[in-house]
Amino acid sequence: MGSGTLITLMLAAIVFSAGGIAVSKILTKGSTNLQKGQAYECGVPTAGSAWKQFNVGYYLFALIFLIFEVEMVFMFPWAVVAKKVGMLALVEILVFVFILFMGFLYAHKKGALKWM
Amino acid sequence: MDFKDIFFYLIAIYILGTGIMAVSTRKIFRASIWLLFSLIGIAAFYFWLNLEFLAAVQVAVYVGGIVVLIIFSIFLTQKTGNQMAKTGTQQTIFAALASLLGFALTAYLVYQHHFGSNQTQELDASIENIGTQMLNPGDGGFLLPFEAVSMLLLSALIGCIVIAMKIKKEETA
Amino acid sequence: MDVKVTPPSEPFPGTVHPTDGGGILLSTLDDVINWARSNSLWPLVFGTSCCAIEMMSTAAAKYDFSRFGFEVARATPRQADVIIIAGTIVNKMAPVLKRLFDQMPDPKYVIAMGACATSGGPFFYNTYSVVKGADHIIPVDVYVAGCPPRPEALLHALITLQEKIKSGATRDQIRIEMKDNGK
Amino acid sequence: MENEELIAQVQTRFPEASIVLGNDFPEVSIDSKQLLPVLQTLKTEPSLAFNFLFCETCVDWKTHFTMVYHLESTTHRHNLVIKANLDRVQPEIETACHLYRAAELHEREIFDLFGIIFTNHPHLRRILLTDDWVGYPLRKDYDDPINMIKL
Amino acid sequence: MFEQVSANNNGELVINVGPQHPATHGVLHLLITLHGETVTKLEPNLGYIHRSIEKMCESLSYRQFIYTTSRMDYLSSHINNHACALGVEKAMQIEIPERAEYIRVLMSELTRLASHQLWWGAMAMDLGALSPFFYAFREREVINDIMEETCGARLTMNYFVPGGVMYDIHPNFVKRVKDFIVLFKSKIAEYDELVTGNVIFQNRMKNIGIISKEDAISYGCTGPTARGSGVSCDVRKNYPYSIYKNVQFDEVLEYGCDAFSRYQVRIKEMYQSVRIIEQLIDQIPEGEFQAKTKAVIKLPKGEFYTRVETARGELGVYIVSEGGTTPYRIKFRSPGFSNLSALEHMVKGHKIGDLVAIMGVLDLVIPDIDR
Amino acid sequence: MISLENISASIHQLLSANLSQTAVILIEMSIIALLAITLFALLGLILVFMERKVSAWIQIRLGPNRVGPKGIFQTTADTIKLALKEGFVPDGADKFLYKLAPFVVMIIAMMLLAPIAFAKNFAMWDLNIGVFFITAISSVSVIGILMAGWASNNQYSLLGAMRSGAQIISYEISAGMAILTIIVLTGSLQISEIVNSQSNGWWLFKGHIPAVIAFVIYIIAVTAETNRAPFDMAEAESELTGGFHTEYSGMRFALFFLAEYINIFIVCAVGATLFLGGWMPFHIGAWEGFNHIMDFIPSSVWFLGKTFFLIFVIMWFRWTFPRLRIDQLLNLEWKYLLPISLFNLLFMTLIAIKGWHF
Amino acid sequence: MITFLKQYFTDIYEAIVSLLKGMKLTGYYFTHHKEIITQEYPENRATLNLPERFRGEVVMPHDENNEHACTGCSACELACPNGTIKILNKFEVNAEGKKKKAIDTFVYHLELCTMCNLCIVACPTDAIKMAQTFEHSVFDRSLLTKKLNQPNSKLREGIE
Amino acid sequence: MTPVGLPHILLLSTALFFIGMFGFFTRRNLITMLMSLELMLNSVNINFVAFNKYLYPQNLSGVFFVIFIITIAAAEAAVAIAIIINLFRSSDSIDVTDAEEMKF
Ligand code: SF4
Ligand code: SF4
Ligand code: SF4
Repeated sequence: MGSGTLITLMLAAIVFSAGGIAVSKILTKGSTNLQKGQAYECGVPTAGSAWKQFNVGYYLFALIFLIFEVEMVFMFPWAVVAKKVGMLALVEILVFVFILFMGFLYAHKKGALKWM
Repeated sequence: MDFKDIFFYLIAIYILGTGIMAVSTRKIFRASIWLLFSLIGIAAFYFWLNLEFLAAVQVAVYVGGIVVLIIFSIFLTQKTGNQMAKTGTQQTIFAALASLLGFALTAYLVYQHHFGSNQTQELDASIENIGTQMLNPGDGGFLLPFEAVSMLLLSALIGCIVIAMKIKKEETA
Repeated sequence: MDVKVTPPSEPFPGTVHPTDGGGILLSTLDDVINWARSNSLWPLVFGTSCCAIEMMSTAAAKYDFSRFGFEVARATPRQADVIIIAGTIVNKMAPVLKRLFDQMPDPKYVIAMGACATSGGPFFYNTYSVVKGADHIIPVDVYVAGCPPRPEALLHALITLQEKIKSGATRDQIRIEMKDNGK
Repeated sequence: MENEELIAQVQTRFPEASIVLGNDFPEVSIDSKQLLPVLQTLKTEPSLAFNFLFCETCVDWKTHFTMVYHLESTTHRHNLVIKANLDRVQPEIETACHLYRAAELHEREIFDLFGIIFTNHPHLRRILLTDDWVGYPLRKDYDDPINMIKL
Repeated sequence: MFEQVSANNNGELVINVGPQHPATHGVLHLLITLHGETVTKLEPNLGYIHRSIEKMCESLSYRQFIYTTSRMDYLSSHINNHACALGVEKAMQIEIPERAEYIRVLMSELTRLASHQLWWGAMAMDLGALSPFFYAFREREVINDIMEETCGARLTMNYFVPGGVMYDIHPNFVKRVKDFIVLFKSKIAEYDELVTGNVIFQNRMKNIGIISKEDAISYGCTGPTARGSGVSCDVRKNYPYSIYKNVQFDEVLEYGCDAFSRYQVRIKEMYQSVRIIEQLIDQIPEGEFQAKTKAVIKLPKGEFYTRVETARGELGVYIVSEGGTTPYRIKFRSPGFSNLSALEHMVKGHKIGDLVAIMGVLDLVIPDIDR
Repeated sequence: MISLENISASIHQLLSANLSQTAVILIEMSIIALLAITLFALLGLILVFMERKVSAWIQIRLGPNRVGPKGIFQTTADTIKLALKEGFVPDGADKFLYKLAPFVVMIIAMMLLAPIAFAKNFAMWDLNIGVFFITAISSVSVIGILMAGWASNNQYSLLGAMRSGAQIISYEISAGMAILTIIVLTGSLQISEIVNSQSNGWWLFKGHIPAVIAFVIYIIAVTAETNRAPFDMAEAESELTGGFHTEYSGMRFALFFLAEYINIFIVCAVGATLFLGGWMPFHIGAWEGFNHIMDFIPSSVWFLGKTFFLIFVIMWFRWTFPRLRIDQLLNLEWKYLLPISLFNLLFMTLIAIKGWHF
Repeated sequence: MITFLKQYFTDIYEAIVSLLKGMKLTGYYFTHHKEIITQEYPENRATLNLPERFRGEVVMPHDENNEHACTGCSACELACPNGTIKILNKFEVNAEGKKKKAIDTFVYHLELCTMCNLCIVACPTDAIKMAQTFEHSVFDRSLLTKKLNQPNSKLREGIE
Repeated sequence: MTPVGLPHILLLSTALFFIGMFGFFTRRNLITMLMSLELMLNSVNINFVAFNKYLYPQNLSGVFFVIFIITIAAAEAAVAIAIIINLFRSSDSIDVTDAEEMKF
């Protein structure tokens, strides 16, 4: 068992999806025309490819997220033993969270969490 | 050779293959996707080593975080459709040679050295164990690094914000 | 009008299907396919004018075309099966309509709803910009007259389309058949 | 302000304009070159304060075009119609869209359907018809044998 | 070495919204330029449903041309017909019977209700709430049934004719309208519960699409769009036609200038419409429903401008007559056309999501804009 | 009473009695694969049908009722239709990634099924970091969406994908915090242990107010994480037409569709496990008779009942609320959910350590 | 700080209350199936009675002798705004040997008709009326062009 | 073949390390260079884990090191990308050669 299950499930997913796609490949006839393969944009021709440089402000959130995600990673083992370790665990995590919360507050003060 | 070994070789091939694709493909978005697969392969390797926690951390931080961040920054700074310019042949050859040489040297070293196998005890990397050690202020505990990490993260956060906000100010100005 | 009639449930068609030779499987499969297609017609969100309001009424609670499985209106032609031309098509819109139709994956069906889409309707004479019938642009499977057709009429059109799909006939076959019937 | 009073007021400001009381509103006929100054005065003069251009259109009289501007004052609640005749061969008039932003789309439409050139208009392009359309359909002599089936 | 990002391409996207887009309620085509997700430029491209109604009307008789107007702003078809009928009547100086006037105003207000209901549902759908659409249509269907019983059609009624109305109201009409009013009053509370009071909705509506009073006037906005900025522009109040001067109702004005106040104007207008209907429904006088008119209508030479208040704003019908049986030129001053011109002003600097919300609250009917 | 646990155990015994180790593993694996696929397909059909009926009833209409008795074959017809629809690749797309994306999403959805305990002693792999595994793996699905959006070479897709990327990663934190709140109480990440720790009551009730807050936060966060309305920024029909799957058609679209529903199922299953006791029957303190009756209901029914209840709640959200704007959505996370869940977690720790919970 | 927190929590409280209100409403409808107003069209065909004024299509009623009331005066054709009706007349020689105009074919383009009722109003003899049929779906639009007078039908006696 | 043991794993990590290095040398784009760097970091992680697992199973130092490295990698990536984007905004390019000319 163990990680074999994961591989099995992965294979199952692949078989399932590939099977479905294969069935649709076999059983359907498509038609072709000049406009079919073009990108759909509300029914009018698009201006060039979509693969150009974007200007989206999401990356700042991704930055901050990354920091908190790492923090969360540390909290999982902590959470598991917190009850056993007792008060010490609380104190430790308080320090940990407090320091990070400072960062969070800083981000907030600086307006980094506001939408650009 | 039992199942476990076969799996190891499969994982190794997978990691290396996707790794090579990651550094050699010329579409930058694809490069990031290959990198992602390679990282997932490493997570699989940790699974293979029965280090589930590490594997999950690898997936969560690398795949869920770093790669997404990289992809965002790609969108932000590149015309993702274009192919990246080819590196000069000379440089490629030089880099390939250097890498191969380095690899050969290290591989030779690894081959020469006989590691004293110490398989008397199974590594107990269960999450409880990790947690206990992490919160242990005494010897062999990792409390200090644990708290230091928070400082690191804090400084990283502040650093990012300072840098990023500099842009924002410029933009609004 | 609130007489509750339990709708006749459509049986799953993949049952016994006596044909001689090896035709059993194939014709059964075809039946299943046509059954599935006819019962899951996802319309494209497409409406140009007044008829679109009646199309919305048909989607709304009182007439509710979701009973037939049509409610999954898709905004992108890639996932739609049927395009209900609800409203006037003018010259400027014609290429767009054609493009939308072209971009739909097969199989695809078209319903021309209302006088405008069937023939230009009120704007047939003395207008310089109206297409006199959507079938000048894309092939139409079912026409429904009215200005606007009432929701029941649209439902009737959908049922007609379902019948057509179930019979598996193509547009040409139907046309020939109608000629044979002397219509 | 009653219509008579309004007419008198406007007449004193623009002596050269001819003013009649139409079916609904007083109608001021002006020279097409005078349009902008007239509109400017009508809009800024506090006792007139025609700040709302609620309709702008054109009529093809076969011999000439007439631009028709319907103005209203939202403070005084009086209305006025400005008319300006344009040459049929080369219809040109100053745009009103810097005074009344509503005029922008209206003028594009008029350009589209009548072919009247509005000088200084920021983007005078076809709006309703396709860009490659030939002719100006609302002109009386417009004929399109392909698209237009006459009853 | 590696590809340079050209300076002019500073991450701006040009995206087509429409002609086939769920949020444009028809076939409006907007070319928007995005900086990130913020709209920096918006350019409407009309004409995808330009049906040349004005040209067509030049060859239709005065009796006939009214019916095309119900295809323009099909959501206030009665009111459109009303405008045309009024124009013809004014030109011909026909006195129309009291009863017809009452019926007309009742029908107009019912239409306004139905139109606002549809707007409410469609707007909620734009914002991603799908159920309000169905609740709105439930009430709308009741109105439709009432209309159908009297006028014979559900949407494009063609019920008002020069001189009155086509036929008398159905005997059930009064009772059904009264029932409807009772029903509607109980249901409109649901509207508030489900949408107006909803915190998500309020956050999405407030402080977007701001247009000041001066700008609204300058852009020629009318109807709820302008009244949300505090511009008094209700034709029913300012230039009362038909019997509107005899009924008690308030012109709804809000001063928030944002999308939410426009929303509130419409919601409150529904109450006002109900109020008007309540006043009139019991007092429909007996008598003729149609004045005697000649079979062929000829208008005297001249120009006639009629304005009415549709659900979207001021509709003007400008008839130029040469004295024949057909109009020489007809211009419909449609409310949506001017309201649309203010769209860019409202949307600039907001997100795509806001664009959808602002358009939803503008309640554009594209065939009315394109004609 | 037949229940799943016995079946799986007896199968295992039967097999190992007759066959070699390797064969047993292989056969068990294939059984698992088969089960997973069936479960997958079945869940997809049921959930889509449920969604349509729920929406219909909320919207005072009947919903599908003509295909098969009461319309239950409706989604079957839809699936067959989708499978038989031409699935084509746009010309401008990155063909490889375009085709790969649905697989990624599917694989993730499938792997997430592994640690879920469907009944007593019945999980595919009850691994010791169960909950963390789910948190970690589910964050990969954002890559699938980004891939699909980018590969389509369509501006709408790309915008939708980026939105959903930002959204999913943001909400992961508060979902994680909510989970941690319960982990503090259970002291284990293993699903079976988490369930066992609730044998004397569900954490939702035992954990005082912090548990309730955590529950609410969890539900909100997972709704956002699965891209469901009111957080369906990625698809936002009225804004971005189809979002990241605008260009997908036929079976590939069906796979996205399916994966979305499976993801909903999984997050709800986790929610049920953490807060509502998984397959544990509902017990009330000292009511022996009542408890006994409750025990009589099979554990799988309990589990599925709770999960479907949560799914219903999420559907209920969808058909009630308008969509948030993207900046409000991120605001909600960073301004409200994250600080609250952080403090909630600390509070819960205090409770857990002091033993104030029941 | 305190005011900030107070504001913060009242915001949350109010938001939750407003959301719950909405959910209560939808929940009510979910559980009360009697509110469902769907009419099942193809099944309720038998009971479906449309208002008698509903305009579905123009028909020409014929009585049992296969007689109608249309004199062929073309008033409807003129009244119709979009040329839906075409009257083709013929000259009949009646018993007294007088030539008389009579209708040959009453062509009615259902696909063009907008159900505006103008023709009905215009008709002096009430020969045509609106029917309540609405199931006009066809596979081919040429089927929508109809001939309203039945073959061999005649003008009813006494109608001028 | 010998059963998989420490040397095999070390070979794997070495190979990965040099793949990363190859990328680092050939790429001129800061983001791709960062990606190569991540590969190298990961190969180091593999080593840590392998040594821990095979040579010193009695304690957990290797595992902890890996966790900390991942943490640091995350922090590093975040800061690096912030800098890269900053760089890009000011010079419209993220080529290293361009970056060298920049003065901070
Ligand atoms: S058929 Fe009639 S209702 Fe339909 S779009 Fe045309 S004019 Fe409008
Ligand atoms: S109903 Fe109207 S459109 Fe139809 S035939 Fe009669 S007049 Fe013509
Ligand atoms: S139907 Fe009536 S109006 Fe038409 S031709 Fe016959 S008699 Fe005349």
